[in-house]
Amino acid sequence: MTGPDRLRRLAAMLRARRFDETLIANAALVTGVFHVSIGHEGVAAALAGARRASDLIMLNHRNHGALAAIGTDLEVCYREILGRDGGPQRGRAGSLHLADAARGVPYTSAMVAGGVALAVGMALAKQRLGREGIVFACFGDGAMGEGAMYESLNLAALWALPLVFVCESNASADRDGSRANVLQAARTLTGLADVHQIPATSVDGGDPEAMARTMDDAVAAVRGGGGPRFIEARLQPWPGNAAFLPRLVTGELDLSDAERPGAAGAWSAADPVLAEARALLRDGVALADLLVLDRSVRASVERAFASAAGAPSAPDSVAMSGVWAP
Amino acid sequence: MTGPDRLRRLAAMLRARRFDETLIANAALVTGVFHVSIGHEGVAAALAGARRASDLIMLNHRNHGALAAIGTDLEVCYREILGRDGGPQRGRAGSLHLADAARGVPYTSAMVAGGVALAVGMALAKQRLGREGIVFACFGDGAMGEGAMYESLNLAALWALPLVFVCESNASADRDGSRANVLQAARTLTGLADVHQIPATSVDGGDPEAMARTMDDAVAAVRGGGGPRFIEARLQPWPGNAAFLPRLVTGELDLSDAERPGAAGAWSAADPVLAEARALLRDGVALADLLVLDRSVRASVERAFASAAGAPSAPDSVAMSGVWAP
Amino acid sequence: MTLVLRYHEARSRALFRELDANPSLLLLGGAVALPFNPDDGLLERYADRILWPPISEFATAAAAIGAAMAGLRTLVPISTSSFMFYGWAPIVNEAPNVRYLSGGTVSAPVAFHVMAGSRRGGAAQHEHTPQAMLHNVPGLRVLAPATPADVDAAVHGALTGDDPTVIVDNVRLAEFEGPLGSSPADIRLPTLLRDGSDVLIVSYSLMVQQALLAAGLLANQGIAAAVLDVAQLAPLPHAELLAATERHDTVLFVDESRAAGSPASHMLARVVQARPRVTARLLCTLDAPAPFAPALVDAIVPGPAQIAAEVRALLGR
Amino acid sequence: MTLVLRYHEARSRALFRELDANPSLLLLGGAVALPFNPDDGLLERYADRILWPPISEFATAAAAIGAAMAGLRTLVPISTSSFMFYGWAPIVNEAPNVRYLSGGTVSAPVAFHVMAGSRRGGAAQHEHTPQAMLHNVPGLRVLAPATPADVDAAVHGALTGDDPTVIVDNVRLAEFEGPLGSSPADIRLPTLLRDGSDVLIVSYSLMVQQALLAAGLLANQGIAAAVLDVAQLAPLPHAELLAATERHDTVLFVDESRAAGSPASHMLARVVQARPRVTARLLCTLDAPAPFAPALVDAIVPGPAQIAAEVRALLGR
Ligand SMILES: Cc1ncc(C[n+]2csc(CCOP(=O)(O)OP(=O)(O)O)c2C)c(N)n1
Ligand SMILES: Cc1ncc(C[n+]2csc(CCOP(=O)(O)OP(=O)(O)O)c2C)c(N)n1
Ligand SMILES: [Mg+2]
Ligand SMILES: [Mg+2]
Repeated sequence: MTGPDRLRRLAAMLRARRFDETLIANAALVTGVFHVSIGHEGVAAALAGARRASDLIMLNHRNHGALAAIGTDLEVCYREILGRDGGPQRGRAGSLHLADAARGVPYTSAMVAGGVALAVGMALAKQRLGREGIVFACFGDGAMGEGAMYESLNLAALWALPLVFVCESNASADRDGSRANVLQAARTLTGLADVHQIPATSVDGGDPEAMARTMDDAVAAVRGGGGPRFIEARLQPWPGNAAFLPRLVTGELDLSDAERPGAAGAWSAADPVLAEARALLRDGVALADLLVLDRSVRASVERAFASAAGAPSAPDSVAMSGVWAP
Repeated sequence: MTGPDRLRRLAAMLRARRFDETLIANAALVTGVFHVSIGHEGVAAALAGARRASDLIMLNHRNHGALAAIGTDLEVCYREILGRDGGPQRGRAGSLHLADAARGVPYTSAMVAGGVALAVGMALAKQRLGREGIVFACFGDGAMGEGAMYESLNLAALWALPLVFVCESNASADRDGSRANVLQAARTLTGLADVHQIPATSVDGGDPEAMARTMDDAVAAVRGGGGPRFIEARLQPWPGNAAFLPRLVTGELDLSDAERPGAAGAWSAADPVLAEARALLRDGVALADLLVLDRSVRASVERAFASAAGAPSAPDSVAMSGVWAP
Repeated sequence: MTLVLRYHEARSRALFRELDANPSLLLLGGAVALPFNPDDGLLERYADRILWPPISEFATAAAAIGAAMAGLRTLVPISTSSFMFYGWAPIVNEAPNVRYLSGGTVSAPVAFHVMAGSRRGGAAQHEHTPQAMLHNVPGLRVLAPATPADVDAAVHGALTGDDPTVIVDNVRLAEFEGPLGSSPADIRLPTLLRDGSDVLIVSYSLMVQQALLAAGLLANQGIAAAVLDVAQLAPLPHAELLAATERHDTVLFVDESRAAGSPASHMLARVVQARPRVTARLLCTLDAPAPFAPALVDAIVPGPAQIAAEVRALLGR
Repeated sequence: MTLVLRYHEARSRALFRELDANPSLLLLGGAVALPFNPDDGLLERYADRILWPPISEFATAAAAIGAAMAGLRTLVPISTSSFMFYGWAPIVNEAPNVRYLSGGTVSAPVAFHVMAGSRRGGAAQHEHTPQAMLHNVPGLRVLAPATPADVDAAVHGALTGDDPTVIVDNVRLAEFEGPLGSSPADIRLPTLLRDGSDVLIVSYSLMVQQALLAAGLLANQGIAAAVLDVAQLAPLPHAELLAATERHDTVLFVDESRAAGSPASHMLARVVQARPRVTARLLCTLDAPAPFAPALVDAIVPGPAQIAAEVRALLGR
C-alpha cells in the first residue's frame, strides 16, 4: 500500500473515532440507546478500502464507524441520531437504522443477524440480475447464536452468492479456550462457516493492515465468482461499552500516544487507530502530519455536530409518511 | 444380542410396517395428509430398544413407526388418525400429532425442527431437576435446514444436556457427492453437529443391528453424563413417499423375500425389515417362525384397525375443551 | 363475452401472466397450487424461474426482502401459513420498515403467498389465519381474495405493487367459479357480490363464498342478504368500506379468524364508530386451535348454516 | 395499612417472592427490569437461578416450553418485545397446542416477559405491541398489567398458573405508584380504577395510566370519566368486561396498538354486540412504524391530551 492510501485509511479511522467520541460527549442529547464503533475502526477502514460504488453493504446496530469510513455525510448522521430533520430519514430512524443508499447502504436492520439474512437476498439479486458488485454483511459475534445466521450461511454457500460475511467479534474469550466464546459451543467461529464449505479466515481486527489484506483477499475471491467468504475480525472489547450507554472510560484518543509505546494502558495497545498511526510512523510519516490530519478531521466532525444540534425537528406529518406506497 | 431380543426387534419393526401398510390400504378413510415410517423401522426399533421408562421422546410428523415400536396402543393411534373418539386426544390431533404420554411422548410437533428445540428444554428439565432419564429428539434431514436446529445443537452442547439427536436422513444424495444433500452446503450432516463439539456418528439405518449398536453407544454416553450425541441414520428413501399421499408402490412386505436374495428390486435390498429378517435367518432362526410372528402382528394390527374404523366421533364439545387451563 | 374461470385457474393464469410480463421475477419455492390444489404445470413450465430453498423459512423470507431492496422481485410460496411463523421476524419487522426508514427512497416490493384457514385434516399446527396478526403491521399489504377476479387482482397487485405484500389464500377456494374482467381489478376496492336490503354480510376470503351460500339459504326464507367482499385487509380501505356499508343498518361481519384480533372486529369497530346506530355482529371461528377431525372443525368454523342462523338471530326472525 | 409501591418495585417484589416460593423456577436470561428500568439486584441475588442463553430466541423459547412439559417451570425475559418474533413459532404454534392436543393431560406452564410499546428512541424495530397478535392465539394467556397491583397479580398468575403466559410489560410504567393487597389479586378481573358518570375509558397497560391522567384533565373541565383496567387480554373475560361497562353509555377504548387487530377493537366489538345502543370509540396508535424522534412518536401514540380530546369529541363538549 502506498503512503497516501495509508493516510487515507487513517483518515477514515479517525473520522469514525472522532464521530463517536463527540457523540459520547453529547450523549445527553440522544434519546434511548446508541452503539459506537470504537475499536471497530480497522474493520470499517478495510470495508471502505475494499468497497466499490456498485457494492451493497448491510450493517447492524453498531453502524457509525462503517458509515463514517465510507464517507457518509456526518452531519446527516448526527441529525438523525439527534432526531432532527435533514437527511431522507428525517428523524424516523435514529442511530440504530442509519443508512446511506447513495453509498450502497439502503437499509440497516438493528435485529441481531437480521441484516445478514437480508444481505443473502441482496447478493442473490446481484447474481440473478447479473449486476455488478458484491455484498458485504457486517455483524457481531452475538449474531453467530442465531439460527438466521446458520440458514444464511447455508443459502449463501448453496447458491454460491457474491457475499462477504464480516464478523466483528468483540466477545470476551471463553475461560478455558475450548470454545469460541462463552455462548458458542463451537471451538471457533470460522468453523461455523467452514462447515458449510465457505472459506473462512480469522484475523486480528486490531491490526488495520492485516485486516485490510484479509478483506481484500476475500473480496477479490468473491468478485472473481468464487462464492461467499467469511472473515472473523477478532477485536478487543472496548471497555467503554460495558455500561448501558457508552462512556469514554479510556479518554479521548491522543494520536501522540503512538510515539509513547507502553505509555497508556491495555486499551492503547489494542486500539486499532493507534496501531495504524504507529505503522505510519514506522513507515517514516511524521507525527506532526498525523496530528494535522487529526485536527482537520476533528474540526469537520465538530462542525457537523454543532450544525446538527442546531437543526430543527421534522414536522409531525413525517411520522405518518412513507408507510405504504403512495 | 440374544435370539429373543432380536425376535423382539423384528416384532417391533413388523408392528411398525404392518401398521402403515394397513393405513395406506385404507387411506381413503383419512382426512388430509399423513406420513408413514416405511424404511424408518430400523431407527424405530433402535429407539424402542434403547429407551427406558423414564426417558422422553420427541418425534415429528413421521411418527407412526416409533410409536408402534415402543408399544403404543395401535387402536388408539388408528382412532386418532381416523378422527375418532377413544384416546385422550379424542380426534383433536390426527396423525401429525400422535403422542403417548405414558411412554414418554407427551407431545408431538409437526413443525420441521420444532420438536428438536422443545426436546432441548425437556433435557434441560431432566438436568436441572435431577430427574432420571434422557431425551431423544427424532427429526428428518430436512430439519437440518432450519436455524432452530443449529440453535438447538448449540444450546445442547453448551449446557451438556442429556439429549440424543436422531436424524432420520432419507434424502437423495447430492449428485457430485460434495454436499450432504442437495439442500445442504455442508459436506456431511454429522459435520454440523461435530462443529458444535457434539460427537456425531453416521450409520446405515437400513441395517437394524448397526443402527441399534450406534444408538446404544450414544445412549450409554448420554446416560453417563457425557452431554449430547448426534446420530445420522442414513435411510434409503422409500419410493412410496414420492406422491402426495403414500402409495404402496413396493407392494406389501413379504417376509419370505428374505430367503430370496435378489428376487425383489432395489427397495427389497434396502428394506430394513427384510434386512433384519435376513440376519435372523443367518443366525439360524427358521423362516416359518418369522412368518408365525408376522401373522400374529398382522392379525393384531388388522383387529386394531377394524375396531378403530367402527369407533364413533367425539361430540362437538370436545373441539372447545382443553384450550386453556380450567 | 366474460371469461368465467375457477378460482385456481384464475390464480394460475394470473401467476403465469406476471411471470411472462416480468422476466426477472423469481419464485423462491414452487408450492402455490401444489400440494393441495390441482397441478397447474407451474413447476415444469417455469422450472428455470424457481429456486428451491432448503427448509429455512427465516432466511428465505429475509432473502426475498433483501432481493427486493436490490431490485429483484420474488414471490415466496410459503405453502401452509404457519410456516411463516419461522420467518416472522423479517416479514413483520424488516420488510415493512424499509420504505419508512428510508423516507421513501428505498422499497421492498416482495410477495409472500400462504395457504391459510382450515383445509380440514391439517390440525392445530396447519390451519392458522395469520391475517389476524399481519393486518396489525403498518407497511405490510395484506390481500385475502375470495373470487377468481379477486385472486387475479391480488396476484397482479402483489407482483407489480411497491409494498411488501402477503397473499392470504385458502385451499378450499379452488373450485369456486366467477367472472374475470379484461384486466385485473383494483384489489383495494370492496366488491358487492350480492345485493339485498335486509342485512349486509361483510367478509373476505373463503367466508365470502360461505356467506354467498348463506345468502342463498336466507333467500329461500324470504330474507334478502347482501354480501360485501373486502379483499384488501391492510391497509384497510376505510372510506370505501364505509361507503359500501352505508345503505345497511344491520351488518354481520364474518371471519374465519378467532375473534380477538380478527380483521372483522376491526372492520366492525370502524363501521360502528362512523355510524353508531348500526346493529353490528361478529361471527368468527371459536377460540380453540384447529382440531383434526372434520366434524370437530365444523363445530368451531362458521359455515353457511351458521352464518344464516346468525343473520336470522340478528334480524329476530 | 396498605402497602404503596412503585410499579417496578412491585414487579421485583413479586418476582423475588415467586423465586423464593418455587426453588426450581429458572430464568432463561435476566433482562426483566434491566436495562431500561432501575436495577433491582435480581442478577446478583438470584445468580444461580439464571441461565444465560446465547442470542437464540427460537431455541430459548422452545426450550422453555419443552422444559415446562417436562416439569421445569421457567420465566423467559425476552426484553424488547420484537425479539420474540425470532421465537414466534414455538410461542404461538407449540406452547398453546400442548394442552389441547393432549386432551388436557399435558400442559406447558411457561412464562415469557416482554417490554412492549414505545419506550422512546427504540424506533421501528423496538417498539412493538405484540399483544395485538398474541391475543388471537387460543391457548395463550396474555397479561398486560397497568398498576403495581396488576403486575403483582400478573407475575403471580404467570408463574403459578397452568397456561403458557406472556406478560406484556412496558418500560414506562416503572415509576407509577399504587397500593397492593395482602395477597396477589385475581388478574382475570377488570379493575375500575376511577369512577365517573359521563364516560368510561377502557384500556390496559400504560394507556390506563395515560387515561387516569386524562381523567384528571377532564375533571378540571367538569367531565367525570371512569377508567377501567383490563389486564388479562386473553382469554378476554367477556362477562366481567360486560358487567364492568354496563353502567356507561359512552365508552372510549384506548390502546397503544395500531387499531387493526388491537385488543381494544375486540373489546369494542364485544361491548357493542351485547349493547347495541352504546356509543363506542377507539383511540389507538396511528398506522406507522414507531419513529425514532420523540416528537414524532408523540404524533402517533395517544397521550393524556389526546385521550381527553377524544372524550370531549365523543361527548360533544
Ligand atoms: C433478534 C435480536 N435479539 C436481541 C437483540 C438485542 N441486542 C442488541 S445488540 C445485542 C448484542 C449483540 O452482540 P453482537 O452481535 O456481538 O454485537 P456487538 O454489540 O457486540 O457489536 C443484543 C442482544 C436484538 N437487537 N435483536
Ligand atoms: C417449519 C415447517 N416448514 C415446512 C413444513 C412442511 N413439511 C412437512 S414435512 C416436510 C419435509 C420434511 O423433511 P424431513 O425433515 O427430511 O422429514 P421426512 O419427511 O423426510 O421424514 C416439510 C417441508 C413443516 N411441517 N414445518
Ligand atoms: Mg459482540
Ligand atoms: Mg427427509
